[in-house]
Amino acid sequence: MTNKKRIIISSALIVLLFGGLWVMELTMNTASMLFVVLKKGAIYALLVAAINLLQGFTGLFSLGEAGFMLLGAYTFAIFTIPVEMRENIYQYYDGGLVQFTIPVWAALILGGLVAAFFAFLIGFVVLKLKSDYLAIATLGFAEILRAIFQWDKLGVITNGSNILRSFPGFSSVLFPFGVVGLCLAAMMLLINSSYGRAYKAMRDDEIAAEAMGINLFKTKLQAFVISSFFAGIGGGLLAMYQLTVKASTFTAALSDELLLIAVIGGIGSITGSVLASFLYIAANEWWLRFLDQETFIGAFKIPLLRSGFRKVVFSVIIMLIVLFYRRGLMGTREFSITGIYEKITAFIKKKKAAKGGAGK
Amino acid sequence: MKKLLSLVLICALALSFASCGGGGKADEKIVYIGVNEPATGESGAGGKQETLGIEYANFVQPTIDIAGETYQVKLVIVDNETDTAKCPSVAQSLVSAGCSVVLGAYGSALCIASGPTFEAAGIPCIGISCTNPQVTLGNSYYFRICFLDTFQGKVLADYAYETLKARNIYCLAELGDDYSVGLVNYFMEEFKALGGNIVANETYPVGNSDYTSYIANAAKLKADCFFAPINIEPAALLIEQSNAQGLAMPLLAGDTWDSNVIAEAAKGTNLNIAFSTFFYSEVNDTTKQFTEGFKKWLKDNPDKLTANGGNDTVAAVSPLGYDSYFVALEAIKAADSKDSKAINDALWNVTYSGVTGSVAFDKNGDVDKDAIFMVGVDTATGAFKFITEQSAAK
Amino acid sequence: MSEVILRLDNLTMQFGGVTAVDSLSMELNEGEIVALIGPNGAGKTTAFNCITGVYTPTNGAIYLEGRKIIANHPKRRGIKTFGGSNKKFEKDVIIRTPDKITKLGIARTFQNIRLFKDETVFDNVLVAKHMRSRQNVLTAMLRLNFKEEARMRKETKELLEMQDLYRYKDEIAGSLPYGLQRRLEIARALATGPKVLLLDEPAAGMNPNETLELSEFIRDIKEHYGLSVLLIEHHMDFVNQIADRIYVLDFGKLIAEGTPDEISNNPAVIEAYLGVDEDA
Amino acid sequence: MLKVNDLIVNYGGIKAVKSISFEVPQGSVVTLIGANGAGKSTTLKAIAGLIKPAGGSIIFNGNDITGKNTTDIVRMGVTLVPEGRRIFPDLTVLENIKIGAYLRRDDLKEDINWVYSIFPRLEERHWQNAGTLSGGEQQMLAVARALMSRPKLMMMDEPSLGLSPIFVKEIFNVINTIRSRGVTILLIEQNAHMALKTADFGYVMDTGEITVSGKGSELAVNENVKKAYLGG
Amino acid sequence: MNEFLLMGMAEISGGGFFQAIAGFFQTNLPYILAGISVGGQYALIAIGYTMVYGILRLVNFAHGDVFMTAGLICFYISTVSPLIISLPLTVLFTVALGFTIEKVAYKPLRNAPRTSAMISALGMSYLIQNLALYITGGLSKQYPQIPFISNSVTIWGATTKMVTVVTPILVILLVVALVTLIKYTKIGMAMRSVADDFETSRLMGIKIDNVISMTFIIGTFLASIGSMLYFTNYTAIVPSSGAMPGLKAFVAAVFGGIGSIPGAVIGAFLIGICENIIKGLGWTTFSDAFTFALLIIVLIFMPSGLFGEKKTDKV
Repeated sequence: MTNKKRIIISSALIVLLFGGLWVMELTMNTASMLFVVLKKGAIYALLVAAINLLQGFTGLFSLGEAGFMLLGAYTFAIFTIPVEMRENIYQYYDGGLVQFTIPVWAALILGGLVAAFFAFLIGFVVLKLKSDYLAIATLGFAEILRAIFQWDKLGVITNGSNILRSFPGFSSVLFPFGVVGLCLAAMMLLINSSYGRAYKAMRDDEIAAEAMGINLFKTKLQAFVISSFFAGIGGGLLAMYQLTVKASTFTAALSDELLLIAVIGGIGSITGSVLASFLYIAANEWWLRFLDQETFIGAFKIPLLRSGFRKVVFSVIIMLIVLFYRRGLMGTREFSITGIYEKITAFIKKKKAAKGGAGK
Repeated sequence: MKKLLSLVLICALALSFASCGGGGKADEKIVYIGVNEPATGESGAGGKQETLGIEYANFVQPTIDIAGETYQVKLVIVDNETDTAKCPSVAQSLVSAGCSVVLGAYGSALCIASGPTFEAAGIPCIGISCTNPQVTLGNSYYFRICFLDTFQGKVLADYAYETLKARNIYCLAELGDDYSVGLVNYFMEEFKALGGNIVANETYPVGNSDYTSYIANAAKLKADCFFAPINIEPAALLIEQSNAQGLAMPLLAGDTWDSNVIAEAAKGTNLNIAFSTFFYSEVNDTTKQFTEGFKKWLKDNPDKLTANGGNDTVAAVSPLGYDSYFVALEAIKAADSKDSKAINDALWNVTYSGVTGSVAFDKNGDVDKDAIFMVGVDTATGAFKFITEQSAAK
Repeated sequence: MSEVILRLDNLTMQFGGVTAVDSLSMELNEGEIVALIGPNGAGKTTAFNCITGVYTPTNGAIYLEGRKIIANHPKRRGIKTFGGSNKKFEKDVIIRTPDKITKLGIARTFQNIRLFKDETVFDNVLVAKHMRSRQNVLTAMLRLNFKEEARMRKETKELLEMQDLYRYKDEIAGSLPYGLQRRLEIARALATGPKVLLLDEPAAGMNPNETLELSEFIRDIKEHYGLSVLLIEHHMDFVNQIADRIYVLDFGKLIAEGTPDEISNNPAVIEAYLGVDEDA
Repeated sequence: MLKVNDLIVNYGGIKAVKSISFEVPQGSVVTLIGANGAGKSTTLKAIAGLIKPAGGSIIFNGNDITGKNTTDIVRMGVTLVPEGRRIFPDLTVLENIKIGAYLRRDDLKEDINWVYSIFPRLEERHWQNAGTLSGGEQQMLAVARALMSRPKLMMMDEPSLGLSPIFVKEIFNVINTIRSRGVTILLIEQNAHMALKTADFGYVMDTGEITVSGKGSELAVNENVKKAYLGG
Repeated sequence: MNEFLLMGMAEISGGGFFQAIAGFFQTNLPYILAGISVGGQYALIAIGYTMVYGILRLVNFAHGDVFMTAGLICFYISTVSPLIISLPLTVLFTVALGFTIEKVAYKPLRNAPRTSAMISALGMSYLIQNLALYITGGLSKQYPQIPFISNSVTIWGATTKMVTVVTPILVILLVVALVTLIKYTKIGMAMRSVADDFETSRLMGIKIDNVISMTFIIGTFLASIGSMLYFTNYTAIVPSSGAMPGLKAFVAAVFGGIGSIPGAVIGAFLIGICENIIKGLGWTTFSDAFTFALLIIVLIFMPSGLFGEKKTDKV
């Protein structure tokens, strides 16, 4: 398939996707859980892809994603809470220090930048560590960040440990899809660029990569900063979705959860991450909720079903994937519509040829 | 195999896209009432007890007449895991289930986190034991049937100053918990205004289990009262460790402590515990009647008894939950519709006299309850004992 | 032979108490193929690792085209341990990471092939072009400098065609037969645009035929790219075929140097290789 | 005693051993010599059960031990002194010796004295951490450790590797001593002269195949062998 | 909130040196006691981490959760049987759990990349926590009172539980026993050799899997003892009870030098005491953060910890 054709098909699909979403929003009941899945799934897709950029493409085992999300979310919230609401929200801190707002898009990007800046500082310190030590150190940094944001001495900026709210959110599912789409596209482009190849080389064999003239430290730092940038934007989007931000929710468990989703999707596949995110959110928030409800069929109470069962089922699924299905849904392959198109056309051609042959 | 699995999953996703167009249950003779409560996490115990009150109310009054027809009232109970990050999705699942009105939640932070979702969907919420003023402030869909922390803080400060004769108070709150941070804050304001002294105001992180250093701090700073309006689970640990360390000063707390978990923990200790609460069962006939009925219902349902912590002690949040259910029914009756919007409009004018006092909402959606019970624990038997009824008027 | 391109001056490498390379001095002239031989554990690979910056030598210096590229002084350790600084020693100390060395024009292969096993043949070579690519993250991500990318791809294609590897370009490197993997590793090293090529046991595990092919191949690329080659090898047949000069290491020390003929008849070498023969 | 038939071993995707056959008779010293990467170590590892062979069979004392696990093979009386000594540096010398007899439950005193009699130097240092020994002493220790399992067949992988000439001589003396106590030895060496002088029988391996074989003394003067090492 | 510090300082500046020390000690005794107590409990968990890491190079994230499960097991058993039976049974079941986890979650991944095993450990931790959540129904469980160690005792003016006194003694006894086991028994020797070198250990006839199982058994045994002490102090068990102590114990193991048992114990005591003193100084927000800051400093400046051995990696 030619490049031109590929671009045409891809852009047509993107238009179709957004058009479809738009129509869905106009015609369907927006209170449906479907829209929760679409919104939250899109945001998780970005977050999981960001973690996969490190884990899957650069070979850096980081458990500090939650810390960067926290930075993004807080930056977004702090700079977008309407000035008139501040007196109320920063009630213990005389309305806080920041007394202006910036546009939503700027706050999102700023959130990404702040996360990237901190990633630069942290990466400078910890990126020389190897695999599991790196994981623990990044986890530690995320916990330290969380403690700093809860510190009441910084309350005039962060509102201490108290909740931040009343900042703008989004109502249409098109917004997160747009932002996440852009970010994912950027990530895909990066991975397929010269830098992406350098990342993968480093993941496969550090010593050989170094012999190819790739500066390990610089390149790792770069990947770490970029991943954190996207995590920051993801954090900002998550804040917009949740409409409240609180430091205590950005725990190590959140990083673990994201990492496990990346494993489900396949370490080293961005589309796998996206697919797994939507599936995870859909199952977790919607399809499998029934597992948590005590259910009766007639007088018969279905055994096991009660609060918490959903999570047990989930963790068992995750363990099964980790143990027996180590490559996840997608392995390291990427799912591409053009690829499928090619396969289908090839298949049709084959059929035709076969038919033609039989006809003769 | 792998491809097949992926394909199946994708199909499932696509199918559910298609299937969720409608969701119209308009013809059914059912009114759905959402219960947004924590069943797990730090506030799990309290959330469950609150839910029990609602379930009992639903057991007492399972139907309602709207426009001359009898409707079944069904509860949609969800667990928000005491996690503000989970609240929006959980709230949305209630919206998606078609709830006309939502009850809950137990903690103020959870209400604040869920509020915007319900506001956006136009579904009224009746807060049950969320005492922080921020819950209803600026949200025209959030109501509440309990007193506020500003009031509770004042009452507690008065009690500490006048009754306990405390002058130096040590305060402990949970980091990031709007309820305990807020209540400590209001308490400190009032207590300072009375001329008392706050020796320290500390916070502990969520999930903390070691309180010995806070207890030691209070002792070192020579406080004469330990004020800790914290959640039930940490409170149980605090009581246990205070006892082990031989804490000499009284422990003072807010409404969350009205739970059998606290009573259990305090049983057999040498502590002097007092807290403020919404309800005391021996006040009048209504309360006595409720207590009897509720206890019987608990005993008839072993599951419920387990959820209540294994015994039949009535926590204040249970009658409060019970009342919230009836307030919701009143509003539906007044609106004569199961439409959320109409119910919301009707709620502003609802008046109802329940087991925890009378309910009438002001312009913020708050009630003007003017009485608080101060209750202590009889450490020998592990039972609650009534101390006094404080009112704002004082 | 013309000018010295790579020179080791008193190179010493100690690990703990063990001296793996002991005051090694050697030279590689431009356009020459030189072999470094010696028994197992003689310190050949360690010397390679010092040249390429994987290890920081304990003492000595390495010159590329007369320019000092790596240097260390044993006294520096004292400074590092006890603090302070001593200009006299610090001035002479030059430490470079492997990527810097590669940039300076020394490329290498590894004893146990280190290809990027999960990537395609094409990408394996293309990644070596990254080092000299003139794009930054942003332009690379947004494809602003597509000419540069196209150039890199073109050069890679040319290189692969030259090595007769282009027909495997979409294969996964790890799935290639062993001989091809060796060739690919050399091609990848060439893609970094080196002046000096270091080959660590390129003929290991090859049969005589393959070995013959390999020596042809190395000579070809040397001519074509104007390289100087330093190689480690055990296969004496191979070394004798290909090397202009041979250095022999034993216990980290240089015990002999000379042409293949000289070396074959050197008693010290026979002793190191075949063992001391008391009766002889 | 040991019979290897058409052994094929794949190692890291490479055919390291391509169908080799050889025999080690009871009480003899047999050596496998050959260049690096010829597949000698792989052969020994396959016999010891550390690597599963891809084909062929290994018969020890009439029992098929192909693909059995190492513990069982060791219990049958086969032991391997691995390449590069591989002593346990954090254990003391005595512990290293004792662990050689890990599978035995009887009294070790006699055996310990026996190995001390062969390696008196080890007795002097029995309390030291093995990591502090010199290379030669470590090699002694590795041999002593292997002897403690009372092996019937002892395989040695390049025992002279990286040792000074004096120690090399000592090692070969030890090999002779051990053999005189009735232990059969399969030896891998690059130090061909010494190995062939000691061995009753020798095989020359090249890129996974056995190219030449013969009596040790014959091979030592064989021009082909010389060629394989020093070329033309 | 520096008044705490100032008080201590004021006492130091007044009076003689020894008096000042004694004074400081006296005012801060409750923190130090709490620190010693919790430090000893961390130590018992840390040994499990350090031993597993020493042999498998795996951070067994599930270890903290096994510790929590030990608490739950004891709670459930003690509702049906007296403590004299339920305590040994707790140890037994916990050990069985540790053994099973290794067989199920780690053994199949022995030849997989290290990150796979680590992800498996994370997944296992997630699974155990969720199972605990499901079984307990999300409510915290009150740990049974163990007689004697639950009693209050007054030391030098500070009142505390008997367990505070018992913990360090018990920890020292157990560590001495463990070190003896590792130093002077055959299985201990095998463990050390497996930690040094897998392949050569196999050549000695050692069954690697058995040794690894043994490591998990010892680790979980100590964790179950630790849980008895810990939950006697902090009586409420929730599914996440094990997470923080687990992480802190791991930090202690790194601090002491991974693979070193005395190192892990000393590290654990240090962390326990420091953490409580920090709380005493009023920096409670940072008491957990401190642990991680310490971890990062150690990892960067002292990667082999206090007692760990330097390992040079080979190219």
